[in-house]
Amino acid sequence: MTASPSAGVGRERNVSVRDTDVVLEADNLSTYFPVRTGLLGGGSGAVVKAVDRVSFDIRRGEVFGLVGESGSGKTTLGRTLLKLVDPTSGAIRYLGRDLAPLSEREMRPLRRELALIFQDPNASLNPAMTIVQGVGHPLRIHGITSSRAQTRARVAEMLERVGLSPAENFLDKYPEDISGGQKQRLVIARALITEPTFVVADEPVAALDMSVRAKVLELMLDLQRDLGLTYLFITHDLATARFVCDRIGILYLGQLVEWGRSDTLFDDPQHPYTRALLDAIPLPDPGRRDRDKRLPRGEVPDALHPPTGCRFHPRCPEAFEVCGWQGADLIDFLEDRWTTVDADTFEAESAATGPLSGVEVSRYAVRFPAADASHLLPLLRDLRDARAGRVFSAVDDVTEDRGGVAVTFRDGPEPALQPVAGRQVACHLHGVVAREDSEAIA
Amino acid sequence: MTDHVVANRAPAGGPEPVLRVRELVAEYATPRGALAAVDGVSFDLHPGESLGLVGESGCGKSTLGRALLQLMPPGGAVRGRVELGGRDLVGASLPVLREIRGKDVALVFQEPMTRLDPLMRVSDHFVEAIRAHRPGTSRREARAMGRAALAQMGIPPTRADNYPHEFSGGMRQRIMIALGIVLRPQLIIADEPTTALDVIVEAQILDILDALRRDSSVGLILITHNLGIVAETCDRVAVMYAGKIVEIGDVRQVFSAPKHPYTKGLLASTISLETTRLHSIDGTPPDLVTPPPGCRYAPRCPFVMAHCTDAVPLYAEPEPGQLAACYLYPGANADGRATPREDAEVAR
Amino acid sequence: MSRKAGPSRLEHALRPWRRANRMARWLVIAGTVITLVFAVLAVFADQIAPYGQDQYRYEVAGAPVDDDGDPVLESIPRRAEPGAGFPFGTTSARFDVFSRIVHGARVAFGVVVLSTVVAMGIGVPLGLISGYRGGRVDRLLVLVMDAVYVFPPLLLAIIAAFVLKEYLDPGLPSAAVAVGAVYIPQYFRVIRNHTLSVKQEPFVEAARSLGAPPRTILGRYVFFNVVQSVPVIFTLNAADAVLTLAGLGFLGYGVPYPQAEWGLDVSRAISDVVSGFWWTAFFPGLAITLLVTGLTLVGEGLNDIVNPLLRVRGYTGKVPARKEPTAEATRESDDEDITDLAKTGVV
Amino acid sequence: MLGRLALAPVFLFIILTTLFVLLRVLPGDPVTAALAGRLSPAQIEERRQASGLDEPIYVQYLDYLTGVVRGDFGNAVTDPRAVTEIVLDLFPATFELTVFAMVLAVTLGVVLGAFGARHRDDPLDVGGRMFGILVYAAPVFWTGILAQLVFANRLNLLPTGNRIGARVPIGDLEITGFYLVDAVLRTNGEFFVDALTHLILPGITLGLVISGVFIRIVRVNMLQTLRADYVESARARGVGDSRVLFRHAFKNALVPVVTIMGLQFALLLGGAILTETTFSWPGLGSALVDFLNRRDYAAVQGIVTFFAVLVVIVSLLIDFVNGLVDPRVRY
Repeated sequence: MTASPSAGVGRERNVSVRDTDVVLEADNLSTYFPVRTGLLGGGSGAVVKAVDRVSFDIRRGEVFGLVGESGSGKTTLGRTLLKLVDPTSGAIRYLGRDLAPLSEREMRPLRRELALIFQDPNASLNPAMTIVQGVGHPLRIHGITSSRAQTRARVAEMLERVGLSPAENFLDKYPEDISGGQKQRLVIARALITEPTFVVADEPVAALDMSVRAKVLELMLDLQRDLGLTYLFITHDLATARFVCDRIGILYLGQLVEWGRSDTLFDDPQHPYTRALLDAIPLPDPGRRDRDKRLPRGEVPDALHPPTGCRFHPRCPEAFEVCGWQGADLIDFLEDRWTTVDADTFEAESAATGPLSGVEVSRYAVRFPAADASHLLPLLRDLRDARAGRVFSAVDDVTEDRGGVAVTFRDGPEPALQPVAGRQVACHLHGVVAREDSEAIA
Repeated sequence: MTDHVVANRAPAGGPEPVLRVRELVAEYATPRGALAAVDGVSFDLHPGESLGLVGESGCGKSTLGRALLQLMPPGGAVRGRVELGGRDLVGASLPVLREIRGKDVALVFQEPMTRLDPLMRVSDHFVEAIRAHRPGTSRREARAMGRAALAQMGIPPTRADNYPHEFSGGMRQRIMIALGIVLRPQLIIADEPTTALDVIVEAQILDILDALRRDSSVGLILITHNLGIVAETCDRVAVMYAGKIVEIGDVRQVFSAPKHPYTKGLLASTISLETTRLHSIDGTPPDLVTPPPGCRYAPRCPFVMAHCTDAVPLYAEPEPGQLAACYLYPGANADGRATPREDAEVAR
Repeated sequence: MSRKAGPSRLEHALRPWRRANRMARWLVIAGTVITLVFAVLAVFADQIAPYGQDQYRYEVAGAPVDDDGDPVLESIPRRAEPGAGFPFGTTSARFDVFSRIVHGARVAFGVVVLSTVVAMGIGVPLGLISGYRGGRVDRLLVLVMDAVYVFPPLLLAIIAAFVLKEYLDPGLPSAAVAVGAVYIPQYFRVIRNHTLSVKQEPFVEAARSLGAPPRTILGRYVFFNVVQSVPVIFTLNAADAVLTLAGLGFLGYGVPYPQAEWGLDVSRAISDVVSGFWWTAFFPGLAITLLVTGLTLVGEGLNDIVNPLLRVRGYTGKVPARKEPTAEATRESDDEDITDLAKTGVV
Repeated sequence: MLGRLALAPVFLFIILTTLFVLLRVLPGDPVTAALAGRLSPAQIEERRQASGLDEPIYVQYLDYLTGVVRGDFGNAVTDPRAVTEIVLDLFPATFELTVFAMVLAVTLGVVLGAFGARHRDDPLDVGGRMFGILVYAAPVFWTGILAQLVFANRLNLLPTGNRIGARVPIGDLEITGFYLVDAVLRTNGEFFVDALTHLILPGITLGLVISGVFIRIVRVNMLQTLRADYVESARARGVGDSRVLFRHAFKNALVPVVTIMGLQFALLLGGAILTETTFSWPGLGSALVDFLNRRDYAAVQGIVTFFAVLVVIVSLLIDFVNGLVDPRVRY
């Protein structure tokens, strides 16, 4: 009855940090997961490149945002930076010291300085521990307190600090007794009780209700200021990222596609993917509902078989000749086309291609072995000449081939990050720059 | 008797509403007693109109979606009136409900990943749904209808015979919508249809829903916690709090000039690209087994007055077509009329 | 810790019980009552049973004394029908059936307890470690345990009993070890699968991120959350173990005669049945049935409580958290409950 | 559960090795065990050499493994027949009993389990559950004896033991060894009735016990699928109740149920030891007990090995069936 909306909290930005004051640096960092298919653990050799040659740095006192959709590898990257997942290659320099080669045992004392805040507060607290046990556990692990009374006092102090007051009411409860917002405060309290330097916050407010989100963000920012923390803020929500982060990196399928200061990025995005993400955000303003949105088609592809060239090219509304078109893109084009034509056209065209499951698809070619060449050949040539889809920009030739029809494609290199208007962008639209470390095409 | 609560505010001479909901109550049995997740909800929906039902977790919005179709889980009960095309669904027999479900009203859920039977081809889902309502349809015909509906949703006809696990989340949600519209229902109820999806796919699905509504005379009830989605897709919005609709009105009106303090708080706490200051609402929603007396938002409300806890406020109409159940506006306790239940509370 | 801690923790432990539905509680209560009756028989067998398990004569007050000054003992009648004095009748060897049932309870409980110690002592730690560590050791252990698991418990117990004969004298301990060996894979499987799923809970990763060493994680984060499935497997396996022991006894591989064991008593009564003396076989079999029923009721009830299959949906509805699938998260975690124990080999 | 085709050989190898250690290495050599005291030491030594028992243990192990691959399960010590022959002689009896019991158990399990799940906690569900618990809890030898007492001794309705009465000249009539099949092939009504009456008591007794387990797993799995999201969705599309129940809930519950039923079937094919003993049913189970009592480890090892092979084959079949039902498990 006495409550009132909390006073609005503004965001003071720490943009004055010196470039040299780097807390954490990822240098060409990769995390690959082998795909297990064998019975006794033998792999097929296939890997999911969850994080693929990513480099950036995080400066003292800033909030660095990692933004991406599911499957972008943002969570894995966050875990890798904390060595909760072992990197496949590259370096993680924390205050100049490379963490990558350290063993789990060697990492353990460092975990006092490196903290992780989780997305789902309901699952990240041990249901079998009381709050004082759970939040106080890091103190015991690192031998910061030596007696139960001392731990209890420290936990109580921390609970007050995160707004769980009076602490005495919470200490002996179990996590299931309190609300989601309160649980997230507990998670924050547990992460910060060892007074860390660097904190990875993985979607810390995604599971919370809108009316609580602001409170938790506010708390995180207050604590950052008071304790001098550096955050890596992982989120899929660009609106939150814009408010919270000083600098932002946009991840797509394990790679950074654009990164720089958040105001630069949001005011004038330079990568089509960043632009798409911004366009897609539903705005709480009915007056702007008819704005022009350029949505990419389809969804994030399977990370096991990422597209060649620029990984965004199959969905990109602006992709052109050099973006890395490949055989599979033509199949996607045909399937897409068939959702728009009438049933008779579909029947006719699918009869001409033969069953798509039998089509031989590779990096530079597609072959329709069961095709009716007399129909498919002119069809594909017409589509190419009409530039019916962006994929045709890279089609080299459409020929009859061993009784079927083959389509060949031109090469397209993987784009490298390049400086554009005050940030780094990996996109050929700004000039074709190939990654030097591009993998040999299989 | 309660019609004045929502009254038919549509312009005179407007079409009959597709759906007329009156004093709907949906309760669950819990070990601690009955929990009314939806507690006296009334609204109308007109053909071709889309209504956003917005609220935070636990406010009863999902239960409301299910209660409209009498799809409560075991231990749940529904009271009140849900009139669809003049027919009351509350207490309707199972065969009647079965006929309506899927044919007249389609329900699209969140979590598309688990909504399709993993052992059945996608095309068979269509055959099943179509033949449940039109027993005479041949398999061939039903499959063709399914393929057309899928194509409309951007699923290639070549994939109609695949199994659900061969599709991504976004595609499965498209399939669910295709299944919903294949019989041309008058009403689609979409319960957080994009919550489990990425932002770009979410925008794609919202485009689809929007296009559907524009193209036909189908009504849409979009249940969501995201105000942005409502602003993008809906004509009217109903804001739910603790089992009740606290404010309902035209989307532009409500978003530009919210009347109920909860709506104001909710809009202020929404983080958008323009956000420069954070706002939040203090306190937590009430326990619905023992709800607070009077206005349920009173314990959290910054504008609370002494009499707010006396009786449940009625709807006031501070602006034409915009109703708010709040004592700040004249009419919330107008002419002293109250439901018997409220009388009892006042007497106490 | 604090004074409040004790009661609050007890209250926490009892919470699932309070949330359970009436049916589940009823199952547990009914089962517990039955089981407790047998437990009392087992513990106070000497006080409750009117005669010893292989006693065939008894002292009568005021009986004449023989040359040595000992009273002359009266023989227990042979094949007496159930009635006063011998409520369940007597056997052809002049044993009191009721007394043998009471003493048999002691054997049954002894074997159940001892075999559980064996099975849990090996199965639970192996399951925990195998599930938590994963890798090659895990895969090998799973294969081996599965290989044992697909055998009928009775056949395994017989083989174990035979092998044990070379090393141990027949009797309660060897029967218990034979029965216990059978249930190792069951504990292993359930604990391992549960460990696998708990391991993927964010709170376990949280513990790692806090710098907890594996021992602490396994002990304080994983074990305490896995341990809740132990009572369910324990009671269901105990029920099965009673049947296995009876089966062993029936075939003559359990405890040696004349020790009182229900399965053995039934087998020795087969010829009685043919000649019309039904009680010598009927009561021991009934005892088995009742005890197994009691334990199963407790097990099923507990399972309903621990894994409620019908949670009220709707009012707990919350926005599901977005999860990013990583290769780690896509690995198998077959989260089975009692279906895991759903086979019977005691036939 | 055992999963994956490629795992089967590994799995079999582990079982066989375990068996070899348990039955061959631990108890010592089988000839001495079975015949010590009955034959002179010289004769025993002769028999040992004949059986290859004087070879080093690893050679015996390899012989054993290669024998299994060739379908040779070794030789019994106390029986002139090879184990493979014994198995072939006795398997039909066991198979006939198993099929009869399984049909009964599956029917009861599916009907009572599915019904119970659909009408959870109704009196009939509680009744079905209690029935399941009771039939499982009653030891099979005890119910068997009681059944014999009532139906054979008191009511004189059914025979007490064996597969066939003395009046049927089985030597002349046998073709496949499966008596009911043979009776049909011979179109011999008397033979058929006689074989069936012998089968009824052991079959029902065994079937009841197993049905207890089936009721439980069908019920639990149906409860799970009945609250599945796709079931709710189907209802929301107006799909009929029985279709939702059978086409969606039951079919999805079937995958784990088939696995367990298949495993149970395999277990029984190895011999329902107690049932066969109780009813003097001349199958693998009672033979196993006989050989154990004669300390004929060689025969026991052979029969159990046969059983292990059977389990692996059946579990492969289960995987195959599950693959047919569930498109997600395709290899």
